Amino acid sequence: MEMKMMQAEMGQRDENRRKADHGSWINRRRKWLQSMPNVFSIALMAAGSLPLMAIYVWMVLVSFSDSGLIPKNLTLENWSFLWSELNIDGYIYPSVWTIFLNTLFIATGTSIFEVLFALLAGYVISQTRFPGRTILLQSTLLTHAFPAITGLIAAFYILNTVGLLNTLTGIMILKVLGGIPMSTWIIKGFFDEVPRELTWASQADGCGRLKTFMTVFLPHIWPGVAAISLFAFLSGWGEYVMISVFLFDDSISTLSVVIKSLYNETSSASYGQVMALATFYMLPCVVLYFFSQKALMRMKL
Amino acid sequence: MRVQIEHLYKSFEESKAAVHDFNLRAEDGEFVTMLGPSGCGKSTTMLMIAGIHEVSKGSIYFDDDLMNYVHPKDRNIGMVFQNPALYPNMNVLQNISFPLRNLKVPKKEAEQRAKDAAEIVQMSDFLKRKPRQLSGGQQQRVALARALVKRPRLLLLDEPLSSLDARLRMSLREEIRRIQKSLGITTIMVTHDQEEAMSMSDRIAVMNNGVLQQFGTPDELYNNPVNWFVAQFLGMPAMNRLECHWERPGCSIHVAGTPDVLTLPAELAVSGNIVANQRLLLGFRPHQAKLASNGKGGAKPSLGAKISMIEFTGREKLLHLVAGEQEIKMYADLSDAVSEGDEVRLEVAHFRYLFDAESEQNLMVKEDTHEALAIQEEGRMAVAR
Amino acid sequence: MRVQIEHLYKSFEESKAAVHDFNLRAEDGEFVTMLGPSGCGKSTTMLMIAGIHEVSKGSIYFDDDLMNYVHPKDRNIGMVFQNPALYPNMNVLQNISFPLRNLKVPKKEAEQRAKDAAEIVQMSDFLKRKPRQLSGGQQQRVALARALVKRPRLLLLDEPLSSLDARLRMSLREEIRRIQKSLGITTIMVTHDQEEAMSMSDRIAVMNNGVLQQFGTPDELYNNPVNWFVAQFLGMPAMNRLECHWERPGCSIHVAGTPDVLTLPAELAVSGNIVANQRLLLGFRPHQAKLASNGKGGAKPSLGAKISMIEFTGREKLLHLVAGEQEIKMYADLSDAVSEGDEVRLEVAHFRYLFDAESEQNLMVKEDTHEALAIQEEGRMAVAR
Amino acid sequence: MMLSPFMFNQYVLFTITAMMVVLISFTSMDSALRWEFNGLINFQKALLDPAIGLIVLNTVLFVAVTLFIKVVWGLIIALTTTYYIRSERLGTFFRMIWLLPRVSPGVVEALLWTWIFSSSSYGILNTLMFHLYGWEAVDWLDRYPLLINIALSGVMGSSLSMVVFSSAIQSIDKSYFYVAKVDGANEMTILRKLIIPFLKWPLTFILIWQGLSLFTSYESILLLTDGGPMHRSETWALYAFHTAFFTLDFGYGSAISLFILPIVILVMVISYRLFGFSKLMKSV
Amino acid sequence: EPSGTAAEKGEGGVEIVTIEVMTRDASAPTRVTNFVEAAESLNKKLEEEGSKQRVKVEQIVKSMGEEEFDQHFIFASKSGNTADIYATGYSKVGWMADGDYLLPLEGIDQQKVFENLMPGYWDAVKWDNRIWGVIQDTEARPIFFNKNVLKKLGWTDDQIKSLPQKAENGEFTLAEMAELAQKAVDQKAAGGGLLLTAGGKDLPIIFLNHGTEVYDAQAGKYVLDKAGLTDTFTFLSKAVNNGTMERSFLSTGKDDMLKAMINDDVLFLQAGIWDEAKWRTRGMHNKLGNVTSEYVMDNIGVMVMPTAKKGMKPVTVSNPWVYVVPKKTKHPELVTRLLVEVSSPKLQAEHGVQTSHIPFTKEGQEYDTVKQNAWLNYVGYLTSYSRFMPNHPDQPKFEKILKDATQNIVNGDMSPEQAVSWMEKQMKLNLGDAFK
Ligand SMILES: Nc1ncnc2c1ncn2[C@@H]1O[C@H](COP(=O)(O)OP(=O)(O)OP(=O)(O)O)[C@@H](O)[C@H]1O
Ligand SMILES: Nc1ncnc2c1ncn2[C@@H]1O[C@H](COP(=O)(O)OP(=O)(O)OP(=O)(O)O)[C@@H](O)[C@H]1O
Ligand SMILES: [Mg+2]
Ligand SMILES: [Mg+2]
Repeated sequence: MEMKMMQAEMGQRDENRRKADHGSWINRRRKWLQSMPNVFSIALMAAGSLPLMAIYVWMVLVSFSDSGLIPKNLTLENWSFLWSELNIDGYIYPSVWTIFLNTLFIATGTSIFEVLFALLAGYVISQTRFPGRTILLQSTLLTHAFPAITGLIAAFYILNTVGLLNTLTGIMILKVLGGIPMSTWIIKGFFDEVPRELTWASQADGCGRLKTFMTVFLPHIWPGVAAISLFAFLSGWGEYVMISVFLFDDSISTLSVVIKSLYNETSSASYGQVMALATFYMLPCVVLYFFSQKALMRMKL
Repeated sequence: MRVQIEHLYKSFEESKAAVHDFNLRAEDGEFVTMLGPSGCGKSTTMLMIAGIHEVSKGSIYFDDDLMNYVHPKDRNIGMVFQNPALYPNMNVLQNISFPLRNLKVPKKEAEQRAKDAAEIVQMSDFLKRKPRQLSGGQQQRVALARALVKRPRLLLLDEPLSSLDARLRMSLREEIRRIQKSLGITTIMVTHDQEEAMSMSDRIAVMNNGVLQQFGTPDELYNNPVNWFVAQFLGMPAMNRLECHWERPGCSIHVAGTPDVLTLPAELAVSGNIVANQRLLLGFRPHQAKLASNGKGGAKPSLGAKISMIEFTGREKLLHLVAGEQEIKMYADLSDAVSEGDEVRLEVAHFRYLFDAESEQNLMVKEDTHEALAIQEEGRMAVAR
Repeated sequence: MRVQIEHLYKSFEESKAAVHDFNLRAEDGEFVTMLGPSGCGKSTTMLMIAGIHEVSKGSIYFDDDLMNYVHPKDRNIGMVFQNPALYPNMNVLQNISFPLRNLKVPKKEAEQRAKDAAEIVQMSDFLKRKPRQLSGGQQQRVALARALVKRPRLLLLDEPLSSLDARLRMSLREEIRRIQKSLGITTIMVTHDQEEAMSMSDRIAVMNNGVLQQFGTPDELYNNPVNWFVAQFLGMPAMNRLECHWERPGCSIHVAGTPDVLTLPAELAVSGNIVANQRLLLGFRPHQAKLASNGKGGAKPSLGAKISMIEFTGREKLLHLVAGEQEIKMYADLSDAVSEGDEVRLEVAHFRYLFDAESEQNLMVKEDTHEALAIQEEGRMAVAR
Repeated sequence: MMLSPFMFNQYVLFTITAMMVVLISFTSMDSALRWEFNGLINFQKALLDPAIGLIVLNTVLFVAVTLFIKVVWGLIIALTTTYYIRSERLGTFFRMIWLLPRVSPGVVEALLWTWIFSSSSYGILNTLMFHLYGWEAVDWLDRYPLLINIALSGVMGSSLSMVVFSSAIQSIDKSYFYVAKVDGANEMTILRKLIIPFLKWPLTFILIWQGLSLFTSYESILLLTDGGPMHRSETWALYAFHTAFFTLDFGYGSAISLFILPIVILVMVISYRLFGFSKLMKSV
Repeated sequence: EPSGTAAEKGEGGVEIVTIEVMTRDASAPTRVTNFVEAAESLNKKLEEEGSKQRVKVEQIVKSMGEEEFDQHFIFASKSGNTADIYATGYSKVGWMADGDYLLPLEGIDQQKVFENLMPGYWDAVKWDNRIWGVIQDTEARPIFFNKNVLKKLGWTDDQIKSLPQKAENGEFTLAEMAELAQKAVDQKAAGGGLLLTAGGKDLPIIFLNHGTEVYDAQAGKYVLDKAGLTDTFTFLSKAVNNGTMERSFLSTGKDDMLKAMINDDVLFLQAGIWDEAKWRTRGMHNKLGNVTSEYVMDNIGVMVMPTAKKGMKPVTVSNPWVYVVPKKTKHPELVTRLLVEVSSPKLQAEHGVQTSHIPFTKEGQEYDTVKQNAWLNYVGYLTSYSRFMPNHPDQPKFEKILKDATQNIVNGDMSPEQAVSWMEKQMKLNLGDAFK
C-alpha cells in the first residue's frame, strides 16, 4: 500500500516537473515543421503536374469544339472521320481505320518480335557465362550510340535489296532491330533478379530448360516484359521519320504521317480536326499505359 | 536518462492499433528489452520512441521532456537495426563519425571520437574498409559504434543480432552488454529471441498483439509469468503444457487423457475462486521433470508417458514423450538407459506454472507480485491526465 | 538408396578448389549432415550431387550408377534450399504438385499426392494460399513437401532452416526428422548450425575450407573429435581452449600463464611421440568443469580463475572466467553463491580433448577410432574402380 | 542459338550498316545515289563548314542542359513522390501523370507544342500571357528555339529517369532513413549522403544511356523547330540528317554523322573509367 | 504491290488506265485537280480516235516539306513506287534528270498549246539539252513597298506612283532604296527598312541586281564573280550595320515579314507575287484580318528590285512549277497527252486566279478570268524581268554556300573579301567539276 502511495506521488512529481504539454506552442511549431517537406512536395508536384494535365485535357477539349484553339462550343464534327471520310483541302485521305490498322500492325509487330528476341538474348546473357559476354554487352552501348540518321541510307539499301521497301513489314523489322539493344538490356536486369535457387529448384523438380523458363522466369520477369512491350509498342506506334522516308503509298501510311501532314503550314485543316485525330492517335497508347503502368514502376536496370 | 512511455497508441491507417495502451518506464542506465512474437508491435514502439513514426495517442518523455513532437535528430539517441544499415558509400570511420559530423563536430575531433568508439567495439583495424568488405558481425559492431559515438542519452536496438549466426550472436550479446554497462546508457532493445532477452536485460517487457503482457526482471518473468503467453514464450525448449482439471480444487490435478493425478505441494496449495473440475493448464519446463527412478512411479505422484523420440543434444538427451494425447519434452541424463518406444513415468518437480485454461492467467502468481503489478498500474493511472 | 561420393573436386574458374578431394558414403535411409562454416563448400557439394553444378573431377554414384552426367531432372531427387524458393505465382497445392506434373502424373492423382504430402508437413489448411501469404516456416514446410512429394530416392536439404527463428527451427527439425524416418529416404542436409546437425543426423560430415575433416556419428564427433576444428565446432557454448604444455609428458599439464598443473587420469595417460614442453591445447566444455566445493581447490587438481561476468540463462548461470590471460566459460548452478569479481577454483572433469598445438590433432583419439577411420578409407578405396 | 537474333542484329546488321555509312562518307553520293568516291573531301568540308561552330555549341548545350534537366527533374519527381510525399496514393498519382509524355507519340507532342508556342496571338501561350499580363504576342519558337527544345525534351523526357529513380529509391531499405534521422542528419544530408550515393548506378546509367541518346537523336527537334530558324536549334545529329536528306548530300551527311562517334567513344571510355561502368554490365 | 499505274477492264472492253498525279503543296491543289478536267477532255479525244483506253486520274495531295518530297521522290523512284506525274518546282529538274529518274518528253514543245509559251521558259525544264517536263505556272519575286510609310516620309502620291517605272528603267538604285529605308527607320516611320526573303530562290535576287553572275549556262558550270559578290556583300554588311535591315533577316519567317508589310511596319519587302493571296486569306492584318486585293493595291506597291547602278536592267527571279514524269511510268504516251491537256489556257487561268500565279502562255495570260483579275494584271509585267536560277543538280549546294556566306557577313564574322574567298573554297570543295 505504501508502495502504491509512493508510486502515485512520484507520478505527481513527474507531472509538476514536466515543462511543455501536447498543446504548447513549441510542440505545435515542431509538428508544423515536421510536416513541411510533405506539404512542400505536394505543392511542388501539384504545381508541376497541373499544366501537364491541362495540356492533355485541352487537347481533348479542342477536339470536341468548333472554335479554334480555345474550346467553346462542343461538337462531334471533328470526329466525323471515324464514320465518314477524312477530307482536307478537298483531298480525301484513305479511311482512318485503314491507317489505324497500318499503325497497329507496325506497333504490335514491333512489340511482339522485339520482346521475343530481347527475351531470348536477355535470358542467355543473364543466365549463362560465355566468352565474349561482356563484349556483347558493351557493343550494345555502341550500337545504341551509333548515329541512327545515316543508318537510314544503309537501311534503304538493305530494304530495297530484300524487297521490303514501301512495306509495313520493312518498317516493323527496322523498328525491331533498332529496339533490341535497349530492350535486351532492360530485360536482362529482370533476369538477373530471379533467385538462382528458384531455377535450381525447378531443375531438381524435373523441369527442362523450356519448362524452367516458363514456370520460373516468366512470372518473375513479367513486369519487365510488360515494360518493354509497351516501349516497343510506343516506339512503333509513334514512328515518323522512317515511315515518311520508306513508305510511299498513301494506302499504307500511318497516323503519325497523316497528322504531321495536317499541321504543315500549308494545310488548312481545323485545329479541332487535327486534335481529334491526335487524340484518336493517342488513345491506344493511353489505354495500354493504364494497363502497364504498375509494371513500369517496377522497372530496374 | 529515464524514458517514460504513457498510454501509447499507434494505428496505421484505419486498421486496428498496432500498439495499444503501452506503458513502460526505463530508469537511467537500465537495459530494457521488448520481447514478443513477430508483428506484435515492437518495432513500431521503438520507432515511435526514436521519433520516426508519429505517435497516434499517448506521450513519450525523456526525463521530464515531452518528446512527441521533437524531430529524431534532436532526440539525441543512437539506434541499431537488424539490418546494420551502414552507409555503403562510406568507410567504417566515416560511418561512425557521421552522427558527429551532423552535429557539426570539427572533422579532427569527430574522427578521434569515432576511433575511440571503434576501439570499444574492437573494430580499430578495419577503419578504412567499406561495409561490404565486412562480415555480418563486424557490420553490426560498426553499427553499434555509430550508435554510441555521440554518447546518446538513449540507445535503441531493434533486433540487432537476429541476422547473425549463433556463435556471433553469442559473442556480440556479451559485447553489447559490456559496453552498455560501462557507458551507463539507458538502452531499449527489441528482440523475439527469449534467450537473448533473458541473458542481456535488466528488465523485460513482453508484448503480444500490440499489448504489454508483463514487465519485470528476467527472473520474475521466468519464475512468475502472469499468463500462459509469457510462460511459454520464455525458456527453450518451451514449457510443456498439460491440459488438466482440478481433481480436488486447490490441491490435486487430473491430467487430461491419463489416469494420473498430481498433488500440489502443500505450500503451493491454491485458494480463492475455485470451481471443481475447472479446466487448467499445467506448465513445467523440460528440465523441471525427471524420470521416476524405478520407471514405475515412486512415492511421489508421477505421470505415465511413452517415449516417441530421443534427441541427442551433446550433453543430455531430450526425450519426446506422449502422455495420453499430449506431447511432453524433458531432459534425461546421457546415462539414463531409455530408448524410443519405452513406457516411462516422470515426476514433475515444479508446480508454479498453473494457469486457468480460460483466461490463461497464472493461478500461482504470488500475491505480492499481483499487488506490485496493481500498484504499478495505478501509479500510471495517477500520472495520466 | 546409397549415395557414394569419391574424390570429388570442384573449382570455379581458375580460383582454388571450392571442394577438394571430398569422399562420403550415405547408406540407404541414412540422414547425413554436412556441417561447416560459411563458404566451406557445403552448398557447392550439394549442388554437384543434385547435378546443378558440373563436377570438376571425381565421381558421384547413386547405388551403383554413375550420376556425373545425368541431368538433374532425371536424378529423382528432392531438394530444399536455404531460401525456400517457392514458385511465387503458384499456390501451395500447385507448388507441391509441380514435380509430379513434370513427371506427367495425371492432374487428379498429382493433386491427391500433393495433398497427402501437405498433410505430412501439416500444411493442409493452406493449400490455396500463395507463397507470399505464408510465414517463413510455412514456406519451408511447403518446400519440404514439394521435395518429398515424388518420393525421391534422395532428399537434399541446403540449410533448410537457417532463415527461421529459433522456435520454428526447433519444431521443423523434429518434423523433418520424423518424416525422413517414416519414409526412409536417404537424406543429405547442409547446415552451419552444429546443434541442428547434432540433433538430427545419423552421421555428420564436418568440412572446412573445402576439405572433409571428419565423418561420423554425432556421438563420435562430439566425444572423439579428430582435431581442434571439429572439437570447437560442435557444442554450444563452444569448447574452452586452454593453452598449456606438458609438465610431465603424457601425464600432467601446465596451464599457460598460471601456476596450476593438471594431472591426467591414469586411464587416459598418453604415450607415443611425446616431447617435453611440447605445446598443447586442452579443451573442455563449459559443463565439463565444476567449481571446487570449498572454493580453494580440493583433493583433485584444480585451476584458479576470476569471475568476470555472470550470465543468467534461465536454468543455470554461465560464468565467464579469466585464468591467467585465458578466457573460460563454465556453467554453475543457480544455487552457487558466486558474484562478479570472485576468485574461484574449478575442477576440470574431462580430459579427452587434448590437442597438439601445432597440428591441432587430437592426441586422445582412441586407437580404434583412428583404426576405424583408416578402415573406412580403405573400404572406399576398394569400392572405387 | 537463342542469341542468334540478337547476335545477328548486333554483329551482322550493325556491321553492314556501319560499313555502309563509313563507305558512303567517302563518296559524293547525292540525289542520284551514285557511289562516287571522293576521298576525304567530305571530312574537310565538315571542318570548314561555317555552321559547325554554332551547331557544336548547340549540341553541347542541348545534350548537357537537357540531360541535366532530365536527371534533376526526374530525380525531383522521384524523390518527392516516393520519399517526401507521405501518401503513397498521391505519389503514384503524380508519377502516373509524369509518365504521360512518355506515352504520347512524338508527332502529337510536337503538334501540341507547336500550337502552344504558336507565334500568332491565337497561340495558347500568347493568349494566356495576354490575358494574364497583357503581353504582346511573342514568336516563341523563333525567338527561343533552342531553349524551348531543351526545356521540352528535358522536362517531357524525364519520365524514364523518374521511373528508374523511383524504383531505385523504393528499393532502399527503410532502416537507412531511420538510422540517418536518428544520427542527426537533416533532410539535406539524407539526400546528399544517403539517397544520392544509393542512386549512383541508376544515375550513371541514365547519364550515359540518355546522354548518348541525346547525342544521336534529332526527331523531337526535327518535328518542333526543324533546327531553325537558321541553325539556331540545329544539333549535330539533326545537321547530319538535314545534310543527307534535305540537301541530299548523303556522302557529306554520313561524314558529319561519323564525327559523333569519337565523342561517343570518348564518353564511354571516360564513364568506364570514372564510374566503373563495367560493374554495371557485369552484374550477375 | 507497287503503286503507280493500274489498268482495269471497264465495260465494253474499254481499258481504264489510272494515272496518279501528286503534289506536295496543299495550298495550290489546282495543280492536281485540274487533271480531272484534263482527263475528261483527253478521254473525249480517245473516244473520237476509237481508242479502247480511257484515263482516270487519281489525285494525291500529300502535304509535305520540300525536302521530304525530295526524299520521297528519290526513294520511291529507286524502288519503283512513284506516281505517274509530279508537280514540283522547276529547279528539281536538273537533279532528277541527272539522277536518271525522269522520262524525257521529246517533242512535246511542238504541241500547239505551247506555241506561245513565254520566251525562255523551256530552259526551265531543260537539262543536258533535253526537255524533262512541262511548265505549270510562273510568278515573280518583286519588291513590295509600303505606300503609307512613304507618305510619312513626305512622298507625294505622284512620286509613289512613278516609283515602279523608275525602278524598271534603272533610275532608282539599290543605294537610293537603302537610303530611303534607313530614313524610314531613323524617322521611326516604320519598324523596319528593308526585308529580304532568305529562301533559296530569293536570296540571289539581290546578287543578280548587283550584276553578279553565278552560272555559266553555256558551260553548265558555276562561276565566282568576285566583284559582284564583293559589292553585294558590302551592301548587305552596310545595311545590317546601320540598321536598315534586321540582322536576323535570314532567320525571320516569311509570314512575319508579310505581317510587317500589311501592318505598315516595314518599308520595303522582297517577296513573291503569290504572297498577296496570303494577305487575302490568312488574316494577317492586325485590325482588319483578311483584306481585299483592292486594299492591298491601295496601300502596297510593287516594283522590280532596283539595280545597283543606274541604267542596269533589273532582274527578278521566278520559280515556275513544272510537271515531270518519272521514268518508270507504264503509260508514257497517255501521260504525255494528259500533260498537253492540262496545259490548256482555261486550266492555266483557273490555277492562276485561285493562287495568284501567272499563266505561262500568251493564251493563258489573256484568258478572260486572268484579264479581269486586278492583281495579276498589276504584276503581270514583272514576268518579263524574270530569270530563273540554274536547275543544275548541284543548285541546292550552291544555294547553301551562298546563304552561309551571307550569314557570315550578316553576323559580322567575315569581311566581304573574306566571304568571297571562303565561298571560293567551299565551291571548290562542294561543287567539284561543276565549278569553273
Ligand atoms: N508502415 C506500416 N503500415 C501499416 N502497417 C504497419 C506498418 N508498419 C508496421 N505495420 C503493422 O503493425 C504491426 C506491428 O509491426 P511491427 O513492425 O512493430 O512488428 P514487430 O513486433 O517489430 O515484428 P518483427 O519481429 O517481425 O519485426 C504489424 O501487424 C504490421 O503489419
Ligand atoms: N558460382 C561460383 N563462382 C565462383 N565461386 C563460387 C561460386 N559458388 C561458390 N563459390 C565459392 O566457393 C566456395 C564455397 O561456396 P559454397 O556456396 O559451397 O559455401 P557454403 O559452404 O555453402 O557456405 P554458406 O554456409 O555460406 O552457404 C566459396 O568460397 C564461394 O565463394
Ligand atoms: Mg520489427
Ligand atoms: Mg551455402
